[in-house]
Amino acid sequence: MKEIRYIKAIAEALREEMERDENVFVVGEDVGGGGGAFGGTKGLLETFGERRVRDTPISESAIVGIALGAAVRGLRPVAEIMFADFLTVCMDQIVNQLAKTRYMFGGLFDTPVVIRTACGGGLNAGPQHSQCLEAWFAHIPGLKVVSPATPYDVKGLLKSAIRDDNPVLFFENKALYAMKGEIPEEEYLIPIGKADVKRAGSDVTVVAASRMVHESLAAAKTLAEQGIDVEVIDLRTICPLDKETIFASVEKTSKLVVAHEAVKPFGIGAEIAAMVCEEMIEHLDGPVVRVGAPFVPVPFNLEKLYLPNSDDVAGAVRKVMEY
Amino acid sequence: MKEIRYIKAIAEALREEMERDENVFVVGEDVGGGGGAFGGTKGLLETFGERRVRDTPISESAIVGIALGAAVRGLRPVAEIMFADFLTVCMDQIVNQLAKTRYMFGGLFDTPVVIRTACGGGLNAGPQHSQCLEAWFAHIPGLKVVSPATPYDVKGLLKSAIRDDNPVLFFENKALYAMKGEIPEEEYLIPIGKADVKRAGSDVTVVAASRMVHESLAAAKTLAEQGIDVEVIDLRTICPLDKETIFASVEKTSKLVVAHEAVKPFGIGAEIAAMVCEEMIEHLDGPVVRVGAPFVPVPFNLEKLYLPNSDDVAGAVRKVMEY
Amino acid sequence: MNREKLLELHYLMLKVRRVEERLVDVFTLGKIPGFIHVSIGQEGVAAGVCSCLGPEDLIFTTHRGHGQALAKGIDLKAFMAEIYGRRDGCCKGKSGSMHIACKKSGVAGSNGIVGAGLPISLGTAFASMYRGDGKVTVCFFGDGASNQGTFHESLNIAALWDLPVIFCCENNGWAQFTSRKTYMKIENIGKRAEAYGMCGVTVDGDDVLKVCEEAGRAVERARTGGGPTLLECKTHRWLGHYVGDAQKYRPAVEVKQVKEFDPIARFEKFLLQSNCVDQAYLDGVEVRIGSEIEEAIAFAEGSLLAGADELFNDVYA
Amino acid sequence: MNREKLLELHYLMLKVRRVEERLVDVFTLGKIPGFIHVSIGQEGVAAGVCSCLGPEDLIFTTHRGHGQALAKGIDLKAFMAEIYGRRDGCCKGKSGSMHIACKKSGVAGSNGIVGAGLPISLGTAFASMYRGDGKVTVCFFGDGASNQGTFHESLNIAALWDLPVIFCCENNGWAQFTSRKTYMKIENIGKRAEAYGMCGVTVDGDDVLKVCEEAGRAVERARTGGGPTLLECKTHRWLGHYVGDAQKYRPAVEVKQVKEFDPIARFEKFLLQSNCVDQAYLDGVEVRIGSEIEEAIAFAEGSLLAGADELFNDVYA
Ligand SMILES: Cc1ncc(C[n+]2csc(CCOP(=O)(O)OP(=O)(O)O)c2C)c(N)n1
Ligand SMILES: Cc1ncc(C[n+]2csc(CCOP(=O)(O)OP(=O)(O)O)c2C)c(N)n1
Ligand SMILES: [Mg+2]
Ligand SMILES: [Mg+2]
Repeated sequence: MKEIRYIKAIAEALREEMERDENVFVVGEDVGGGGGAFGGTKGLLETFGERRVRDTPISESAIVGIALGAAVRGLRPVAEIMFADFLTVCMDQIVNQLAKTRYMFGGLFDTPVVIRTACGGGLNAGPQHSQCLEAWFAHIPGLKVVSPATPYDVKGLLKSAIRDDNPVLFFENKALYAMKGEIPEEEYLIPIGKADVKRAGSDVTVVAASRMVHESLAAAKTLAEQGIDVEVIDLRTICPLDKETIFASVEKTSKLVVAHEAVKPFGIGAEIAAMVCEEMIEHLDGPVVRVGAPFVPVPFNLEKLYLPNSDDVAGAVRKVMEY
Repeated sequence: MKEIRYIKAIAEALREEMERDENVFVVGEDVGGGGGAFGGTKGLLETFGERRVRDTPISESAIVGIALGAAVRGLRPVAEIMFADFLTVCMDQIVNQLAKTRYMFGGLFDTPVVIRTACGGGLNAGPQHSQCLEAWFAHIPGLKVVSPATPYDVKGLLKSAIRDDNPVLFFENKALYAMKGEIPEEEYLIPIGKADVKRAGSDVTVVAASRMVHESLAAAKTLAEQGIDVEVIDLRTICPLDKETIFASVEKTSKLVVAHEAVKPFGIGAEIAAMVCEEMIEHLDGPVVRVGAPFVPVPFNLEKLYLPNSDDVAGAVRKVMEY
Repeated sequence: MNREKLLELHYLMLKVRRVEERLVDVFTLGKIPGFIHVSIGQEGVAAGVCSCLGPEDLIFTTHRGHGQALAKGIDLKAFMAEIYGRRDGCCKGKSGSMHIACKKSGVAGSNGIVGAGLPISLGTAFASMYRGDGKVTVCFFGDGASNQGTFHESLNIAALWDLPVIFCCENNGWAQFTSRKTYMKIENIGKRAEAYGMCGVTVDGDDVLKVCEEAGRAVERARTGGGPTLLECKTHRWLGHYVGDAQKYRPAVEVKQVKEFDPIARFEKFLLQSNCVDQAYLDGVEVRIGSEIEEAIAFAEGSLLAGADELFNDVYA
Repeated sequence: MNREKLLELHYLMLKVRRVEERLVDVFTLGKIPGFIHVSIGQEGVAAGVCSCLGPEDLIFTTHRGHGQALAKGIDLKAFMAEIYGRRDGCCKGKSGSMHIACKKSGVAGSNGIVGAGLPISLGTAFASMYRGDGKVTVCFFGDGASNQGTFHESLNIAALWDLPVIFCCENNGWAQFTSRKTYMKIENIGKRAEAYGMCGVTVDGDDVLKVCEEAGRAVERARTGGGPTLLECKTHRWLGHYVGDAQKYRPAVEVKQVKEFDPIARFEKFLLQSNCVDQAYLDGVEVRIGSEIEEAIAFAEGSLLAGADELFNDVYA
């Protein structure tokens, strides 16, 4: 094992996959000499050259188009869209082109494209550089949506994403880039579509994604001292959702809290709550409480107040326990 | 009262508001000489001239930008984006600019912009001309999302949308354009944010939007013959949701079905189900069943199989009744 | 140009014309779901450009893309079955008129979103460069599409990276119900190439020989590492935006006059006058194409509709 | 140009420089949340252009927009408090450095999305035309932004509608960590105007007099119904993309050399040599600006942080 930062784990995954498969290349703004806005592609240009590490103009629609066209020809592009907020300038290419190419052409083409992007708050970067928009993409058939919470997960999932023949929206979290964690020296993969029980518990299930996994683990720790035994499930993949793991846990605990950083209304928590209420309400004892950001744009100066945290998770857990 | 088609009701609303307020203008592709792709702006150019009826190039980002900039200066633009699928090419202008202008600038500007667009299937128009993407916009603070189901509603709501000082995404439904319905001769408004009980009933609540309101009413008719008394709530507005009306109905019936045309996962039905399960699960007797399209792109040739219909609603109602 | 090539150009144009005329018929009879856009009057562009490409080269087509796909050599039966939405269609019936693709003939995809093909064409061209395999990509689009942001982003990158791609603008003077002066101030879209340091050409798109000549140069340039070309072909849309559009917004005199530009009539006159062919030959081609089409229609109409089993296929790998 | 105007230009440039130098200080001390982008070295553009505008005219600024807002006359205290994220900021502290707006001084909004201001500027300009009120809009953007699709869509429509808008490209040769040859083949962005039938000009942005002259012409053109202008001002980014960026990607020699283009030093030399001012005058301006800034910083630091009561304000009307 070795200790490594989340952002470094990304760079390692990219390097390993580029070494393994000549068809893998990276494309995006500042991915070359700049090494990526956050350092995810650091060192790749030096090793792999301009052929496989492509700096682009500020033209996000074109970046996604390049990735899709190259994938149709059998390459395996990893595109970087600097901030998840900027996905808004290339939604057509993602949603109407990339996501639908396989289906609308009757399965003619594989579309192994990964779009890496940085979501979330924590840098006081304001309303146009802090959003969590994963729910949008999970609503679009043809896309997979991945959202890793730890250095170990981000490396293993990114490698799997690159090997997947479907488009994968890969949501990294800015607040986690500097986080350190252990990973094996040897190669490993983590399957897309499987959630991970990050803490086993028997009283209440907390399903969380990305940064909120850590907030939920912190809340679980506090609550343990108060005699509440929380099971924390890290979704890892938002689409397809791992129903099996979630349902098994709720069968056990009968209590459910869902936690994400995006605004609560119409977020991913709604789908998880609805799924449980639709398919296994008889196992539920009490309400499903959702933790998410308030329904306002991310304020530059009030980010601390805005971001959901471990206190919010603990509060939600207490609420379902008191029912 | 007079009988009028849905599309004609739209044209009437636009005409009345343009007559009432010199600041109202329409802008979009083919809105002038063409009268709009579906006829919503028919005749406006002849009456109001090029100053207030602005044909644009195929540049959707610019269309939304024009609307926002004009609104900041006190005008009241009504922009037309031909198909809701094309909102993907102007998401940044809608989500990062229009929706956030008020908040991020500390309330400096009003942003009275209406974006009219046509959603839904029914024309075999295929995967890039048939989507229902309302859930995306309901996830974005700062926007209102309206989705009228009848000629009466579409006229009254469009007039209210134009008078609203917030951005309103106004989702018309292609399959309803030709539908006829009664409206008063005199002027009327319908408030944004209020749902409408389209059929009172005591056994089960069906919350539906847009075209699915009619499918739900048809299902209710069939079910009535079988002794099941369905209450059909037309959401009318998707954001802000009218909790009060929904909750009151569920308190009465204890049974809930939600129906929309968009794909089921991460759709608006998830939010409604989650809201009920979060805030009033003690009133629920059985699962909340959602009716929505299957999780696939809208297939050109299999649209009939794809589109949710009254049988699906009836099936869902039976399911919750059997619990 | 050798005789064989001349005859190919003629055959391709006529085939496109006759296929689309029949499509108008059967669509009007209600046999085809959805809506279709035909390119009648614009055949010179598709034929002239695609005749310069090999089967390994790729094209991206538009909502008005029947002619482009046919000229690139898509199988007529599979094409027809696709437009009918049948199982034997080249995309299993799921794409319809607006989203046709075919791997074998190099039709990399038609698009219902105006301007959306251009960014994707960068990617296939980039793959050619990545692999050094010499394949050329042509991306067709309309004059209206040249005002979308994607046009700008794509041309800039193609020029910057010297990509083997040709952006072929089929300028028919109309974007749906709106004519040029409503959407653009300048006359020639070809001129826009200069903004990117790219080669730009404007040509009479109803003169198939001219189109072929300029397309040939552009393909040669792309194939030999000389970079991209913006090739504007000025042509005329004879009919409405979609089949059924009564064109009330369009001056009646224009609707009449456009037929004078008929690329096929012009070319047949040339073929006859230059003694390249005689009338009997032309009549023979008509017959041949006619029977190809009827065969394809019979094939399409005989092909099964897809069923529920297909609904969930091909969403994910 | 009269003396008053010359002194105004000098004052504006120096004020922008000194404000941003101080911002770098206080940011480095950790007093400002988020990140900030400064325009040190580029002051000639903001000053030259904004000095041609009246308070009723509007500007859209960029992520690197402090100078533009200041030159347009935004109140320094409210500006400073905003960057500090305080209640007395011009946007109640919610916008920060990247999203500043001020109604009174005509700052219609800064933008964190590259290229996103251009479409919005069409709207304010359209409103001027709609009302016939003669207000001119200037939209600032960077060289990198000129490769976004919005640039293309916006310039096309502005030209088409003869809108009273000026697109001012602050070309500092860099887009974040990437230099021109990585994102564009041509030399002059001003040339792109031709693709729209618009007037395009390229000027030395470090020569404030030249900027002022060309901006003046463009404003006059817009004001009198002559339509839009693309005004490219070539300038230099002295520091990193954001404060704290070590610029490892940039040749050290370039980092050194850019200071030779200093628009302020150049202009001061001109003012002295033409006997327009003496050194004592310049020293006096320094003092005056210095105290304005310290006052503003004291104001900002004395202003309260917003609290939970503000979180839900101004989402909806
Ligand atoms: C992004 C987008 N906007 C609008 C449309 C609707 N639309 C379809 S075709 C068309 C006109 C296209 O004009 P042009 O590019 O000149 O092609 P033509 O139809 O003349 O072949 C429009 C506006 C669309 N499909 N996609
Ligand atoms: C759509 C979008 N893509 C990328 C970014 C990240 N970004 C912020 S500034 C910048 C460089 C902009 O370059 P330029 O337009 O030349 O302005 P400058 O920073 O040089 O003033 C980039 C890539 C962004 N904010 N928005
Ligand atoms: Mg056209
Ligand atoms: Mg720059």
